[in-house]
Order: sequence, then C-alpha cells, then structure tokens
Amino acid sequence: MLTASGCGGTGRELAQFFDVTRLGAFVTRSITMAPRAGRPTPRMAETPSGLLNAVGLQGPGVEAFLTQELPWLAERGARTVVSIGGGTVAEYTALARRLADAPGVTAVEVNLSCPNIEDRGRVFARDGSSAAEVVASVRAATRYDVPVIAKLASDVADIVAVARSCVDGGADALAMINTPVGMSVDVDSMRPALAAGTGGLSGPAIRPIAVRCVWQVHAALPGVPIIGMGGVTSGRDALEFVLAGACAVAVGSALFHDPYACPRIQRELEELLTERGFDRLADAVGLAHHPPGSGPRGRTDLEESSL
Amino acid sequence: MLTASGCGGTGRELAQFFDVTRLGAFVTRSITMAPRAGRPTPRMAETPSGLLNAVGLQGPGVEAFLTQELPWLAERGARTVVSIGGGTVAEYTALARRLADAPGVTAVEVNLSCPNIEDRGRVFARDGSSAAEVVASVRAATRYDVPVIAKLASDVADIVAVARSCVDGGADALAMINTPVGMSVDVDSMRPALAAGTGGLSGPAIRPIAVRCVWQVHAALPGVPIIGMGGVTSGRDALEFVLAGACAVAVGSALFHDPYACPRIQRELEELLTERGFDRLADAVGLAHHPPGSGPRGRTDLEESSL
Amino acid sequence: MAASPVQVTGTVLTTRRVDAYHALTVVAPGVADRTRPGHFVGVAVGGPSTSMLTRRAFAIHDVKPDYGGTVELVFTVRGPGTAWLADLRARDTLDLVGPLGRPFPLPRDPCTCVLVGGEYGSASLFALADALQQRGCRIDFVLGAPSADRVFGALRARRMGETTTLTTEDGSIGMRGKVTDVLPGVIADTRADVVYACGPMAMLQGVTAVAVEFDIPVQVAVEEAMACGIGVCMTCVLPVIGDDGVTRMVRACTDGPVFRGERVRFEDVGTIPFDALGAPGGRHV
Amino acid sequence: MAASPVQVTGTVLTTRRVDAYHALTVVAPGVADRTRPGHFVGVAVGGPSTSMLTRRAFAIHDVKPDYGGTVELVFTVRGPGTAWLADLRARDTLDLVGPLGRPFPLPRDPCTCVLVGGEYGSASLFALADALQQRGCRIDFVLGAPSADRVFGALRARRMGETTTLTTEDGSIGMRGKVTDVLPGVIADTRADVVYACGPMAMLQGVTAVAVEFDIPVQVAVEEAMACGIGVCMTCVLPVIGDDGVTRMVRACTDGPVFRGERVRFEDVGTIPFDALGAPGGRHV
Ligand SMILES: Cc1cc2nc3c(=O)[nH]c(=O)nc-3n(C[C@H](O)[C@H](O)[C@H](O)COP(=O)(O)OP(=O)(O)OC[C@H]3O[C@@H](n4cnc5c(N)ncnc54)[C@H](O)[C@@H]3O)c2cc1C
Ligand SMILES: Cc1cc2nc3c(=O)[nH]c(=O)nc-3n(C[C@H](O)[C@H](O)[C@H](O)COP(=O)(O)OP(=O)(O)OC[C@H]3O[C@@H](n4cnc5c(N)ncnc54)[C@H](O)[C@@H]3O)c2cc1C
Ligand SMILES: Cc1cc2nc3c(=O)[nH]c(=O)nc-3n(C[C@H](O)[C@H](O)[C@H](O)COP(=O)(O)O)c2cc1C
Ligand SMILES: Cc1cc2nc3c(=O)[nH]c(=O)nc-3n(C[C@H](O)[C@H](O)[C@H](O)COP(=O)(O)O)c2cc1C
Ligand code: FES
Ligand code: FES
Repeated sequence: MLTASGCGGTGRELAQFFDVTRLGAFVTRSITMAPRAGRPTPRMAETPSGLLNAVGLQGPGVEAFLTQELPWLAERGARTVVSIGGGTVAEYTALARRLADAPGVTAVEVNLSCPNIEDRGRVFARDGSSAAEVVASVRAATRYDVPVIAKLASDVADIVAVARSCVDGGADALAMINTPVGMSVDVDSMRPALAAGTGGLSGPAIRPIAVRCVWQVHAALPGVPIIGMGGVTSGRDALEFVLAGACAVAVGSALFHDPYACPRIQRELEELLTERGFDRLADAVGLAHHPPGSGPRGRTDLEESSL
Repeated sequence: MLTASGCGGTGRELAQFFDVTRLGAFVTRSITMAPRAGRPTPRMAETPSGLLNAVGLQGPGVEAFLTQELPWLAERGARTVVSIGGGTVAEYTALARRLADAPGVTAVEVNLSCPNIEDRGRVFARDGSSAAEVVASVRAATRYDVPVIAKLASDVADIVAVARSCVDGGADALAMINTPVGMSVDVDSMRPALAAGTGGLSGPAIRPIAVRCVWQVHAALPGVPIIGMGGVTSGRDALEFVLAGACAVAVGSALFHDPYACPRIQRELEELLTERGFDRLADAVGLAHHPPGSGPRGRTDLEESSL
Repeated sequence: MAASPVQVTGTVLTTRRVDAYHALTVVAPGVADRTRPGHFVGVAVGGPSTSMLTRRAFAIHDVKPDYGGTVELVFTVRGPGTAWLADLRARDTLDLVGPLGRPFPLPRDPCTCVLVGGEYGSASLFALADALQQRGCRIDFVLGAPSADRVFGALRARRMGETTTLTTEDGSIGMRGKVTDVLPGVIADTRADVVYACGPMAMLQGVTAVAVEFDIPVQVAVEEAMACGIGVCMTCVLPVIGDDGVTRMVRACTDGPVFRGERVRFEDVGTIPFDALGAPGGRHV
Repeated sequence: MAASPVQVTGTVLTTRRVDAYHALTVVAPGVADRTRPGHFVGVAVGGPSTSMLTRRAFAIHDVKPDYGGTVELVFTVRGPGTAWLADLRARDTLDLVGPLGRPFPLPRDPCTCVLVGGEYGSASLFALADALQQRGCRIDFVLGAPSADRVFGALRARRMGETTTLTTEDGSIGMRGKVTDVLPGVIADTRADVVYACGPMAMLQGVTAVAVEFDIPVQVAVEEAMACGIGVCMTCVLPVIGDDGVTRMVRACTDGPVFRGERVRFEDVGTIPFDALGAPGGRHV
C-alpha cells in the first residue's frame, strides 16, 4: 500500500494518524527544481464520486525538500518514493541527479503529466517518445539500485504504446493512472469552478478507467511491475487493481476522507486475499486475465472498443 | 434536449412516459448494415456514479430499421437523428446512402467509436484522419439539407485535433462525448464484471471529462455547433454543458433512472435560464468562456494540463 | 404488453423482517392499480446524492387497496442497494417506476397449476395463485431454498395451495434437496396442466426440463441484471427462440420477465448462440 | 500545532433549528476532549454509498462533558452536503475527524477583547469567550448578518459579553449596516486590546482594516474550500506574510484557520501574488 503522489503531504501530517514506516512506501508530491506557489484558488471542486484539483505542483523546490522533508522521512526509516516533475528533459535529469546521492530514496517516480515547455506545452505522458526520453535520462542519472517508475496518464489514445515506450526507455515499473483532465462549470457564477479552468479528476469516478489501463498494460507487458491507482477507497477496490495486474496499489483522494485509509485498506486487502485462499499477494496479481475454468463466460475476448 | 444514442430504445419505450415529438430530437441507437446480436451478458456493471456497458450495437440492421422503426417515428412527426456505425469507411457510406432517401431523417450522426477493421481494430474516433475520411464520405452520400454530426470520444490525447479533422472533413456539428473505455473486475468471481471485459463508461462520473472536451473544442472552434453529453441528469448539469459551449444537450444513462428525464431536464434548464435573465438558450452558449467582469479570478488562463 | 408504467414517489408504510428477508410496504397508488401477477418495479436506491445510478428490480409481492393502493416488495440484502433499502423506516419515501414487464399469462379455462418458487422467487406467486383461483384453478405449491429461513411464504402457500411441498438443500425444513427432485412427483400426483416458476436461473432450467418431460406448458419468470427495466438499454438480454424458430437476444425486462420455459435457451444464457439472429458469423450477417 | 486529531463515528444526540441554522450535537469523546476554541471538525456526509467524497468543515460550537464528551455544530444549508446533515435525526451516526486546525491564541494577561462574528461565524466565539473570561478578560461582542434570523447567538452574547452590538444589513435587528460600521465605536468605547473575528472573508478583511487603524492585534478565523482539512491536499491555500516578510501560499486548514489578520493578504486571496514564494516569474523561480 502506497500513498499517491500529492495526496500525502510531507508525511508529517499523516504521521499524526498512523505509522508511515508501515506503508509499502510513502510517495512524495512531485518535487520541482524551484519552489512553486502553484495555482490560484479555488483549486478544488467536488464532482460525482470524484474530485477535480488544480494545485499546480505547489512545493518548496528540491533544495528545501532535501533539507526539510526527506530527512524527516529517512530518519524514521520510511520507504520513500520521490516523485519528480519538470518542464524539460533537462529539468527532470537535473532533479534525478540532485536526488542521486540523497540518502533515503527508495525509488524515483517520474510524473509525466507535466507540460513540455519545448513542445508547446504538450504533456509528456501523451507522447510516447518524449515520455521515453525523460525516462531514459532519469534512468541514466539515477543510481543503478534505485528503481525508476514512470507515471502515466489515461488521456491518450493508446496507453499500451506509451507504456511500452517508457519501458523501452528504461522504466523499471509503471504507475497509473494520473488524473484525467476534467472541468466543472459553476452554474451560479457561470464561470469554471476552478481558477485554473481545467483540473485533474481523481476518486472512484475514474476507477473503471484506471482498472482498464492496468488491465491493458498488464496484458501487453506482463513482466512489468505496475502500481495501480485511481479511486481506491477499500480493500475490494485494491483487489480489483491487483486482479487486473497491479503488484502494488496507491491511495490518493481517499486519504482526504479517511486519514487512516492506507492501513485500513491494507488490512482489508489482506483479509480478502486470505478468504480467497491466497498466501501471497503475488499469487493474485493479474489473475482476472486467467480464468480458472474455461466455460463460454470465461472467454477473454477483450476488444478495446466500448462497442 | 436530445436522447443520447443507444439510450432511448426505438422511441416506443419512452413514448409510454412522454411525447417523443417534444424532444429536440430523438437520436437512434447506432444502426448497422446487418442485424447484430451484440455482446454476451453481463453487459452492464454499475460503478461509482457511473455505468459500464458493453451492448455491442445490438440492433436489427438498417433494413429492419427503415421498415419497422423509422416509420413509427416519422409518422408521429418526431425529429429523428439517425446514428450510424460501421467497421469500414465503405460501410458508413453505404449506410448514409441507404438513409438518403428515407423520409423523416433530421440528421445523421456518425458514431466514430467503432473499431476500424482495416486498421487493426483501431477506433475511428482515435485517429483524426480516418475519422475525417468517414465523415467526408458520409457527408458526400447524404442530402445537402441533412446535417452530418460527428460523434467523438474522449479517449484521445488531443480532442481538439480530432474535432478539427472532422470539421475539415465536412461535419456540420459535433457530438461529444461517447463513453470512455473502462473496466471493472468482480472481486468475488475474480473475473471482469462484463462478459466483454471492457465497456463504455457513462453517467455523472464522466461529466467533468465531457465538459472539459466541450470547453476545449468550443474554445478552438467557436463557430461549430456542439451537442454536449455525458452524465447529464438535471437542468444544472445541462446548463454546465451550455455554458461550456454546447448549443444542445443529450441525455443518456439518466433515462435508465428516470424515464421522464428529457422533459424534466428541459423544464429545469428553462427555469435556470430565466432566473439568470436569458431570453434564449443561444445567449448562454459558451458564456463561461467570457467572464462578465475582469477581476483576477476572472482570468481565463486555461492550460490544458492538470498541474 | 405491460400496463403503461408510471413513476411515483411513495411513502413507506411498514417495514418488517420475514426470516432471511425484508418486506417493505409502500404507498404507490398509480403502480398498485395497474399491477398484475408477475409485474415488477424499478426502485431508486441511495437517496439524493447517491453514487448508485441504476434502479433495482423487485417483484411485486402483494398489492393492497389501503391508502389508495400499496405494493409490497420482499428482498434479501445482496449489495449496497438492497442494504440501503433494508435501512428504510416507516415514513421515508421511495421512488418507484412500475408496473414493469409482462405479467404471467393466465389460462382461459380452469385447470391444475403447480407454482414453483425458489427463495424470494415465491414472492410473485401468491398474487398469481389468487388470480388463478379466481378462475377456478387448482393450485399446488413447491417451494425451495438452501435453508429453512430462506424459504419464503411457506405458511401462506399452505393456506392457499391444495398441497404444498417444501425442499431445502440442508434439510432444515421439508425434503432435503431441490424443487426439481420433488416436482415430477407433484406433477404426477396432481395431474398438473401447467407449471409456473420463479426463482434462480438454474432452478428455472431444471423446472423447464421437468415440464418438458411431462409435456405440459411452463411459464418462467427470469432474473437478469437490468440497467433500465423499461426496455431502452439492451443490457438484460437472453437468447429466446421465437415463434418463427429463430433465436433472438430479447430483453428480460420488456419482452419478459415471463417466458415460456422451453423457449429460453438456458444453456446459452451469457453467450450469443452462433445461430442467433445477428450473431457474429451467424444468421443474416 | 493542533492537538492530534482522531476519527470517531459518533451518535447524534440532538438536532434543533436555531433561526436560519441547524444545530447538531454529536457524542464524540475523543474529539471533545481535545477541542480548544477555534478548532473545527471534518464531517463525512451522504452515507455509505454517497457520491460526495470530501468531508465538510464545521467550526466546533460547543463542547460538553455529557456521555463522555459531545460537540455541537451549527450550520446553514448551502448544498447537498449540508442538506444531508440537516436531515439527520437523533440516534443516527456521524463520522467526524477532529479537532482540526490551530485554535485561537489566548493572551497571557487579562485584557479587553472584542469578538466579532458574521453569520454562523459567531458559533466559534462562545467557547473562546469562555476561555478568555477564565483568564480574566473583558469580552464585548459585535455580531452581524444580512438579516435577524441569520445572526447567530445574540442571546448568549448578551449573557456573556459586557456589551453586545448587533448589525443587520436589512436593519431587522440591531443597527442597519455591517459590523465594520460599528466596530470602531466599540473598540474606542471599550479601549479594546485585541480583536477576534470569524465570518465571511470580506468581513474579516474589513475587521482587520479597523484593527490596524487602531493599531491593535486582530486574530481572524478564515474559511476556504477544503478537500482534506488535515494538511495533505494543498487546496485550501491563501497568501499570508510570514515572520520573515515573505508571502507564502499557506494552508487554511493546518497553518490556520486562525491567522493574524494583518498577515493575510485579503486583496490577493484567489490569486498567486507575484511576490509570493514560488510565484510564476516571482521569488526564487
Ligand atoms: C425482474 C426482477 C425481479 C427481482 N425481484 C427480486 C425480489 O423480489 N427480491 C429480491 O431480493 N431480489 C429481486 N431481484 C434481484 C434484485 O434486483 C437484486 O438483488 C438487486 O438489484 C441487487 O442490488 P444491490 O445493490 O443490493 O446489489 P449489487 O450486486 O451491488 O447490484 C449492483 C448492480 O447489479 C444489478 N444486479 C445485481 N444482481 C442482480 C440481479 N440478480 N438481478 C438484477 N439486477 C442485478 C443491480 O441492479 C445493480 O445495478 C429481482 C431482479 C429482477 C431482474
Ligand atoms: C474551517 C471552516 C469552518 C466552517 N464552519 C462552518 C460552520 O460552523 N457552519 C457552517 O454552516 N459552515 C461552516 N463552514 C462552511 C462549510 O464547510 C460549507 O458550508 C460546507 O462545506 C458546504 O457543503 P455543501 O455540500 O452543503 O455545499 P457545496 O457548495 O455543494 O459543497 C461542495 C464542496 O465545496 C466545499 N465548500 C463549499 N463551500 C465551502 C466553504 N465556504 N468552506 C469550505 N468548503 C466549502 C465543500 O466542502 C465541498 O467539498 C466552514 C468552513 C471551513 C473551511
Ligand atoms: C490534490 C491532488 C494532488 C496531486 N498531486 C500530484 C502530484 O504532485 N504528482 C503526481 O504525479 N500526481 C498527483 N496527483 C495524482 C495522484 O497521485 C493520483 O494519481 C490520482 O489522484 C488518482 O488516484 P486517487 O483517485 O486515489 O486520488 C494528485 C492528486 C490530487 C487529488
Ligand atoms: C447502454 C448504452 C448504449 C449506448 N449505445 C450507443 C450507441 O449505439 N451509439 C453511440 O454513439 N453511443 C452509444 N452510447 C453512448 C451514449 O450515447 C452517450 O454518448 C454516453 O452514454 C454518455 O452520455 P450519458 O452519460 O448521459 O449516458 C451508449 C451508452 C449506453 C449507456
Ligand atoms: S433493463 Fe434496459 S432493456 Fe432491459
Ligand atoms: S484542506 Fe487539504 S491541505 Fe488544507
């Protein structure tokens, strides 16, 4: 059980509620080179079973992160995945270099949902080749024993193609999904509900899209570890991702509702696995792809279309 | 107020509840050349504020449609938009020709969310150029005074690019969005909840994604009429689409819950418009793009990224 | 075709537990008036800001003239929707659409009818029994369930039926076994002319097989997952053989839920039979 | 920093209407124990299958020792979440996280305090008044709202305060106008040492301007839309000037909701001031 990037604060806030060292890993918000004040408010709008946010990567910048946030996590022995975000390949690379000799970095997660300044603001995650370029240079700048995770977004025509590019670029694992772009208009003010106009949609509303992405990528790249996320609020939700092919599950917006969500979901998942006779999580990963029987309902003819 | 394709049956079912001639238009399910039995069951799964379906365009084929369904609508004087679906450009063209001399066709809607048999099953809506090709040939085969509507899906990296291709191909209007592809795994049977594996996600869960698509396309192509849909359940939801840029709104899954949804939403929308001092719907279309004041909160700096 | 359905927001009159089941009586005049045996209702669950979009289908158990007309539903808690229903109290409101579906066809002349109910499936049989008795028919009941607490309406069946045979899989009441174990005996003893059945799909398949063996007609009320209940979404289909011998994927909600048992291709439920109209590579394609 | 918050599922003890407001008393021992004046709670709304994901924030109005500890919330129905809360009845359960936020700082020595409340904002002032009085402070109240039914706690203010001045925009009770119209007079008359305020942002801005004019400290409790209330989501930020003179986008939920009024850049709320830390094109970028 991991926290999802940007949803667990600095770790200190959640530590009031439970022991963060018992997390599979604490994933930081996406760290940028310079401090960022983020987007104006309103930054959030509730939608049916979902939440739109436009925080805009507010954060203190990598230097302050390394002096004020990472050491706190490291001292406690929390496994820490550092998420990084940038506007150019060079910025991602510089971030990875800066993290390379920091103690206490369990893995580096590359948040590819940032606009590429050099490509008219096109988001890296929507273009397999620029995503791969970022991943390759982060991989090269990162210590060999620190895994690099590429975090993908669902706003693409072919998630498998992007996933494959990232793996070819050297990603050790994939995290998905980041928030699809959404929008809400306030019918009273007759203006967008978020100051930034559009925002990222998270929560149970997107779970079917996230599960589909995990399913498709696991089917195409069965050997690649996947961290599944998007609307996980319970052990049943987590198991849905595991059965679709995720070997780890991250919890985001659910933390806003239930600060104890991570340990609770972990416990619920363990119970469900035990009930179903699994000794280890690994035995359940991707199991929904392989029907136990082979009756006509068991057929897996998954055309990608909705029709 | 329109019905969304595939959500209003043949028209007869809804006529038990309200007068279908009072609809802005009745949109048929997507008609195919040959009869289709569709996908096996289970064809539906409920998700948080959403619904996954994999009906698979079950229908009687165009001949039976023209003899048994269209005349019923035409006799009553219902405005009918005929949605068509095919696996090749030729099939769409043949359908458009077959409809060309049928009386009672108000418009033709091209459902582009069908797999292109000639492009390894890639869905037309995900590829601007093949979408444009379909639209152009349907446009050519359709009477000049019958508008052709291109129906787009949100599962693309750049909805504006696809929209532009379709308009360049001759689309008179755009309908959006068709259902994003989603999936749900039943954690008890440990198999996909739908027999088809993946399905189309509809309902309020996708409304933020749909509103964002309408907003982006209206911003880029302000002169093109847009039919907005995706999770409309109330007059407020409909107004959200109108303010984002839709000049008409379609109701899909909400019909499953409330068979009177169309007339109710129409009435609610009219009340909201009156409250806000609009004489005509047209005056509200796209209004959220143009802030009345110009304070700092009124700025419309809409980067497309979620960050 | 069904009576024209209406949507009503009814008030819950009473709630009670009956063994493993919950029973809910709701004031719903427009629905009650039009209901015939075998009809069902679509119930909105979860309240105003719910995340549950689809109505839940429930057979109409009882219709009473009180307060302008009430309907009673009997249900078991299966998931979040039925859990919400079970929490309702008197005076809460409930949003219903109904009556839906095609009711049970009734014989023109008096005859002997065996009514077979599995679990809560028996809920729709009592109104049917009433209607049949009014036409002078003889009624015999066969009710089954996994255990005693899940046999619904045994007392009422004993009051109404000429005979009533109960079966439970654990033997906690009646005969140990399934309804199909005892049905041939009941049909033979009563010289039944027709069988009506409502319950799980596997039971309906078994009952149909028995009736076919005896060469008597059988009417089954099927249960398929439904998104709309009014015939517009096409999610509730199953393969049924038409008068013309052609198998079509028909809607359980409006073409059913009552079908002639021998017309339902039970073996193929959950598939598109290769010879169904419009099947991939099949007829007419 | 706040007392360590906890999550509890409390039972609703009483519900009542107070003019335009609803008041809800909930048994929540762990929360009640730790609450200090100015704390708030995050309340889960909508029940088990709700479509509403975020908790709603409410100031803690009153804490009582009954049943191990109760908290009272006072609220007005604004949208679906508060509508759901307003429908709760005694014995229903409510899921709370709290106490949250930094409470009002208290003066070390006895002094004269003016407490300014706008609409339901006055709800958090009575516990504060209690604490101040225990330290020997003199309390004067200024409460305002658009109309009489939306002034909360006038009676209690009259009981507790040395003086109580009411204002309504429609003049239906007290003086016609806003709290800021009367505040200078009250400060002058009482020779106030400090102002505490809770209410709409525009009011807090006005109150701060008055206090600055008089050169006395002012503590304001702000209200910003919050997704988490516990400091992890960064949606509730506003520009506040730090001790070092640098403006930062700080969290209303954990860095506030109580701030020194003159530190809050009210004019710039809803923007990123160009000179804020990390502003685009601004400091350190
Ligand atoms: C015509 C008809 C009559 C019925 N009569 C009764 C009755 O009298 N008493 C009773 O207890 N139950 C009856 N059912 C089954 C009842 O509809 C389901 O138990 C109920 O929908 C489950 O909802 P849930 O939210 O508790 O469970 P979930 O499993 O969480 O439901 C999720 C979704 O699946 C659908 N669904 C799941 N199982 C079924 C099913 N078996 N049939 C239809 N939809 C399903 C639900 O409608 C919903 O959309 C009937 C079903 C049909 C089709
Ligand atoms: C620290 C704090 C203390 C508060 N104390 C009180 C109180 O004592 N009494 C009272 O009546 N109200 C109080 N509020 C405001 C209260 O939180 C909102 O009225 C409530 O969240 C509205 O929820 P809704 O679902 O009814 O409305 P909606 O407008 O539908 O809410 C939708 C979303 O917006 C958020 N939201 C909307 N308006 C506000 C707002 N002004 N502040 C915070 N979040 C908002 C909601 O939390 C929710 O996520 C307080 C807010 C804060 C931040
Ligand atoms: C408020 C908020 C802030 C987020 N910030 C980041 C971020 O900094 N980097 C990132 O990669 N993802 C970020 N995300 C996306 C989440 O990590 C996660 O991918 C997404 O929310 C889906 O999971 P959920 O539905 O469990 O929230 C953020 C999400 C939210 C709601
Ligand atoms: C059961 C079902 C069947 C559908 N069939 C079609 C179809 O045949 N053709 C089509 O273009 N869209 C079809 N759609 C998509 C809808 O027309 C609509 O785009 C989508 O459901 C979003 O709107 P909603 O959220 O209001 O349902 C179908 C949707 C559902 C739920
Ligand atoms: S449930 Fe929708 S067609 Fe039967
Ligand atoms: S509300 Fe989440 S950080 Fe303040």
